[in-house]
Amino acid sequence: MGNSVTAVDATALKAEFPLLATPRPDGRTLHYLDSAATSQKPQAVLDAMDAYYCETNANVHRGVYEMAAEATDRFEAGRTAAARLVNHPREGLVLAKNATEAINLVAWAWGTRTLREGDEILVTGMEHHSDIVPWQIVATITGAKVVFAPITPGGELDMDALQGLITERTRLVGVVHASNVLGTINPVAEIVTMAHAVGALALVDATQSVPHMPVDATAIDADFLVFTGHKLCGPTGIGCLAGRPSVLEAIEPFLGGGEMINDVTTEGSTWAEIPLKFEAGTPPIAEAVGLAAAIEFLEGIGLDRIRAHERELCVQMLAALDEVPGLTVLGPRDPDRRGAAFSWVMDDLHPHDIAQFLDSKNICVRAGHHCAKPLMRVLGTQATTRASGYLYTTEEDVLALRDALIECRSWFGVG
Amino acid sequence: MGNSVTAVDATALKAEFPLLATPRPDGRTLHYLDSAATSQKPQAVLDAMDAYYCETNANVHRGVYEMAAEATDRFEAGRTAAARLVNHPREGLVLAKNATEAINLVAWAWGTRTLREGDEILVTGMEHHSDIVPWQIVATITGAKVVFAPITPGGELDMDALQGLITERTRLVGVVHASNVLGTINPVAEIVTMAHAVGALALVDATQSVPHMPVDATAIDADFLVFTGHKLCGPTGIGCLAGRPSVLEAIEPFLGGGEMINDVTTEGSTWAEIPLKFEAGTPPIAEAVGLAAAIEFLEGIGLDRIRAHERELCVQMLAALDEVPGLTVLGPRDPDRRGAAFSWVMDDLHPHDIAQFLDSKNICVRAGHHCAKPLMRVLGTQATTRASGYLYTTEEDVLALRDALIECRSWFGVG
Amino acid sequence: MGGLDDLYQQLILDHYRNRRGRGRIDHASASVHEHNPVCGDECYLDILVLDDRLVEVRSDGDGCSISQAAASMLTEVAEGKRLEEALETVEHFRLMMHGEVEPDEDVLGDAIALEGVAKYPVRVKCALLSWLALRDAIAGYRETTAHGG
Amino acid sequence: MGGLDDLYQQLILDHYRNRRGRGRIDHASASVHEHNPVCGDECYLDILVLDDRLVEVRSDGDGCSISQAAASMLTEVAEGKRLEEALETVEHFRLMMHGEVEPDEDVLGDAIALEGVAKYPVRVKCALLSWLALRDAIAGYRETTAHGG
Ligand SMILES: Cc1ncc(COP(=O)(O)O)c(C=O)c1O
Ligand SMILES: Cc1ncc(COP(=O)(O)O)c(C=O)c1O
Repeated sequence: MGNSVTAVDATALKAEFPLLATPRPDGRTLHYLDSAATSQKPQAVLDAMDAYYCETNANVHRGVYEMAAEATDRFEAGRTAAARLVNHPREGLVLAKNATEAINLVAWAWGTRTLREGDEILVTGMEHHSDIVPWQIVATITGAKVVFAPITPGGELDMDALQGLITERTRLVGVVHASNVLGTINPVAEIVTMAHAVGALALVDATQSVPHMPVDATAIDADFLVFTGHKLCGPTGIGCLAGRPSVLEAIEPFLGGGEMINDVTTEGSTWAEIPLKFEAGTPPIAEAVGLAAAIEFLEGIGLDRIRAHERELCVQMLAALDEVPGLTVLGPRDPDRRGAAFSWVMDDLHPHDIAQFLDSKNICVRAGHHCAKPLMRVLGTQATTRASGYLYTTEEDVLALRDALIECRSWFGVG
Repeated sequence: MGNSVTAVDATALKAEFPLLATPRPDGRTLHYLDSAATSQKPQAVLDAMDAYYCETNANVHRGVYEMAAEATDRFEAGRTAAARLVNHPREGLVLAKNATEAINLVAWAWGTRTLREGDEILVTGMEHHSDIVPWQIVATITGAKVVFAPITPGGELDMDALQGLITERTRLVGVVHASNVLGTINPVAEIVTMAHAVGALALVDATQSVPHMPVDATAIDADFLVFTGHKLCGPTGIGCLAGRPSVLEAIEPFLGGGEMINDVTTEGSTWAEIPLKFEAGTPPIAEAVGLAAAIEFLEGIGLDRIRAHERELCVQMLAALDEVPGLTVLGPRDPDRRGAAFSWVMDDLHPHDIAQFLDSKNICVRAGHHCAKPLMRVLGTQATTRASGYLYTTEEDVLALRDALIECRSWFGVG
Repeated sequence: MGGLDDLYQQLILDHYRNRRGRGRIDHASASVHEHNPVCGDECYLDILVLDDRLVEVRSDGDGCSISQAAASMLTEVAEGKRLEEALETVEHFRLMMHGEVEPDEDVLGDAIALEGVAKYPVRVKCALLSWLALRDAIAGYRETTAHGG
Repeated sequence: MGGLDDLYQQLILDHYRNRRGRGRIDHASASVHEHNPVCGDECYLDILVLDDRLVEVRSDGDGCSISQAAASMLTEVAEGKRLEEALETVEHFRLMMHGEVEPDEDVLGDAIALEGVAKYPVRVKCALLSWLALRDAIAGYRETTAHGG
């Protein structure tokens, strides 16, 4: 795949991102290789939010005056864009504050009211804490159990073992689409089918896939698919839950307050239609406007072209990291089976020291457990160093990383 | 009170708010009288957020590289500012997505795990849905009961009745500091003392007070005090829970995910210290930066001066509304007992029609139930029209409203 | 104030001030009570059906001029129509409110004057309140008679 | 790269490469196991107390150069100190890490070389890990002996 689509021109794209286009205070170029933590923002996104605040800032949904109607339109355009991005029906697109809240919504609203002792939630051994801890919390409350599906030494899901763990006790299967540590892309549609075969629900954490490749929620057919704004060129403060409308309709609400009601009396309340039923209080309005701008920006480039670019980046990155003595890359090596997040361990050097050294070269990478401590234990390490790319990452960034890593070894005297 | 402090110069202040400083597309002046729904934003707030995104955008708390440390500093400065604004210890200041989430945090994290059949949550008859519906939801789950304290015909709390309803069954008392419908300022410190006397917790919804007057959370001594960023010149997407640290420490977490953990294993997890224990996932980073800028802006002016200005506004507004035939203002008339939100009913004219007519004069007011349907029932109406002011509201705005209301009557032919 | 005049056409203000078909029906074939979540306005709608035809339509409740005028126009337009025809009329009105159809005066009668409401999303709910109540009332009627016989 | 040299002073790299006081104590008076939530690094710390004095301090576990050097320096500085004195030293070190005290080499020994870490908030946790473990170990020791007798 990939080669029929022209990759993006990452160097040219940098110009659209003010943080990347401007030299650092010390005059040098920044090599931002931490997009799996959060992406940089194009000027168009900042402009859209500023325009919202300067032209039509008002609270949404109930204002009679024109400015409030215009604010509502711009806000709802964020929902429309998010639904379009993942090919999902609009009424199933709930706006949350981040991907983590979106998963917690499912865990609390559905889980606490439904799970019983003996029930199992199956998650994979490469989940982010956001798809582990909510289930542990709800399991503690309800008596259900969280089960972890093993991963192979190559950093992929063990599909046979996974199949074996999906039983009639399984009530929900949670799986990450693209691992934020290993880069691994998981066969989520297949896993959703396995979950549905036993009558379990399926949740796909698409936080690391939606920004980087075409993702079709309708084709994946999960009951819940989550992603987050700040990793796809959008602002902080907004995340998305793409839920199957019939399932969302059946679940009682989560957060209560303004917007999500139909009627409130001292005796009790009734709920608004989905998706508003799950959106209590003043929503992230400017953030939805920024999200729409980010999605238009990505669509203008083409998610398939971004994916093609990152496929090339995989080849460059693996070749570059292979040149560094004592370095072991984790996760799949096949660029068709992985995204642009690369974790490694290095003989005799701790990730903190590596990241600190790289920072002195204006290279931003992440060191630590990447919110995936269970996975770290499987990998037999406490921490890794991770470099992660995006549509604006260039071969120059990759080569700067390689050179700095080689220099790092001699600087710390580990040859 | 009030007269010793010089009120702000609202006309001059408008210049700092791009939306108010710029004429509308039709060239006319906007009279924005919907600040109780959301405030306008000064340029300084937009600049701070843009600067964050352009200079040091990175995910917070764990990044080794300098830009991530700088992002963390700017983010945490938002917390510091919010804590300072209400005179609350920093470690008790939890950042949520809005005030509604902050209340839900208490309801779900504390309520679902603690409340039992026979327990009562006491809220007042003038609460916003955000301080009603979360308790109704949690009551349904736990079997507890939500009790409503009555209000007087003058739109104030009936303190004797309230005292009578606080019993040994009461587990939490929820009270709004300033009503978003009536403007009424409630004696929250006194009510907190009454709650504590029976061993109940107290929650103060300070959403409509914190933006408008000095609020001292330490003096009020509530266990929880909430407010929201977008109503105090800050961005959407951020709200605050000022919780008593010892209480927050005792409560199990709410949302699970990244940031809020100490350790995660497949067997279970342990939690971070407060306040991070309650902040799962990527927080509203740019929003916290904007919040800090908003708070600095307000502090630069002086909350006491803003309050003095709004006190004057009360006098002007009541006088102006009194001139309109057939109009009845709801809530207290004493400017020392009310904030700058004014609701009214008008003979033979529906709030929607009033608001629509006012919009044609570029006057923005809100019409509806204002997320306080139980209060509407007590007031014997379905809906009111509400005009609400802030530090940038001028006498000119008030007079434009008066004139338009008078004209409105003849336009609709109701004399 | 072209916008305002456009929204509040004379015909609308006239129906608002002199509301037609206001009231309840004692032995209604079906009754519906709806409310507008935005403002809390309530709407009661009663229908009397004979031989698959709406012989009487009455509506009650308070509300803004748009919702009152819409209810008034509805009773005029709907009375005498066969149920299927009435449902088609409601659907035509609904599509007009969402700007998705060229409105037909022959179908809508006076209610065509409400076309301008479509530009005001919050007010669309006001206009639709009684019309959707009629849809629900017909559905409710059909359900009872289906079950009854 | 002044910043980097400042952070990683020669003395630090030396302690990192030749770590002092590494290991465990068989019949320790108190043992503590801490970890750094940021990176997951683990730290074991054992103390042997005699007559209110730290006669032996050993630390084990993997980690970055800062955490390893800090542990190494700690064992050197702490050994031989009376418990109260050791706690004061830890407190002085903690304050230095938060930039709240003028560091005193007489108190801190080699650990004064870690002063530059204070500028790197994430790394402060690395440096403090073993030092706070000592504080906890002493507290634990005191609790057992208080309860024991
Ligand atoms: C009194 C009161 N409480 C709570 C809220 C909820 O605030 P938010 O929508 O920011 O959660 C509001 C505003 O809508 C309010 O006026
Ligand atoms: C795989 C994965 N899931 C979930 C999250 C959580 O996203 P957020 O922090 O925006 O809630 C992240 C990012 O931190 C992630 O990488």
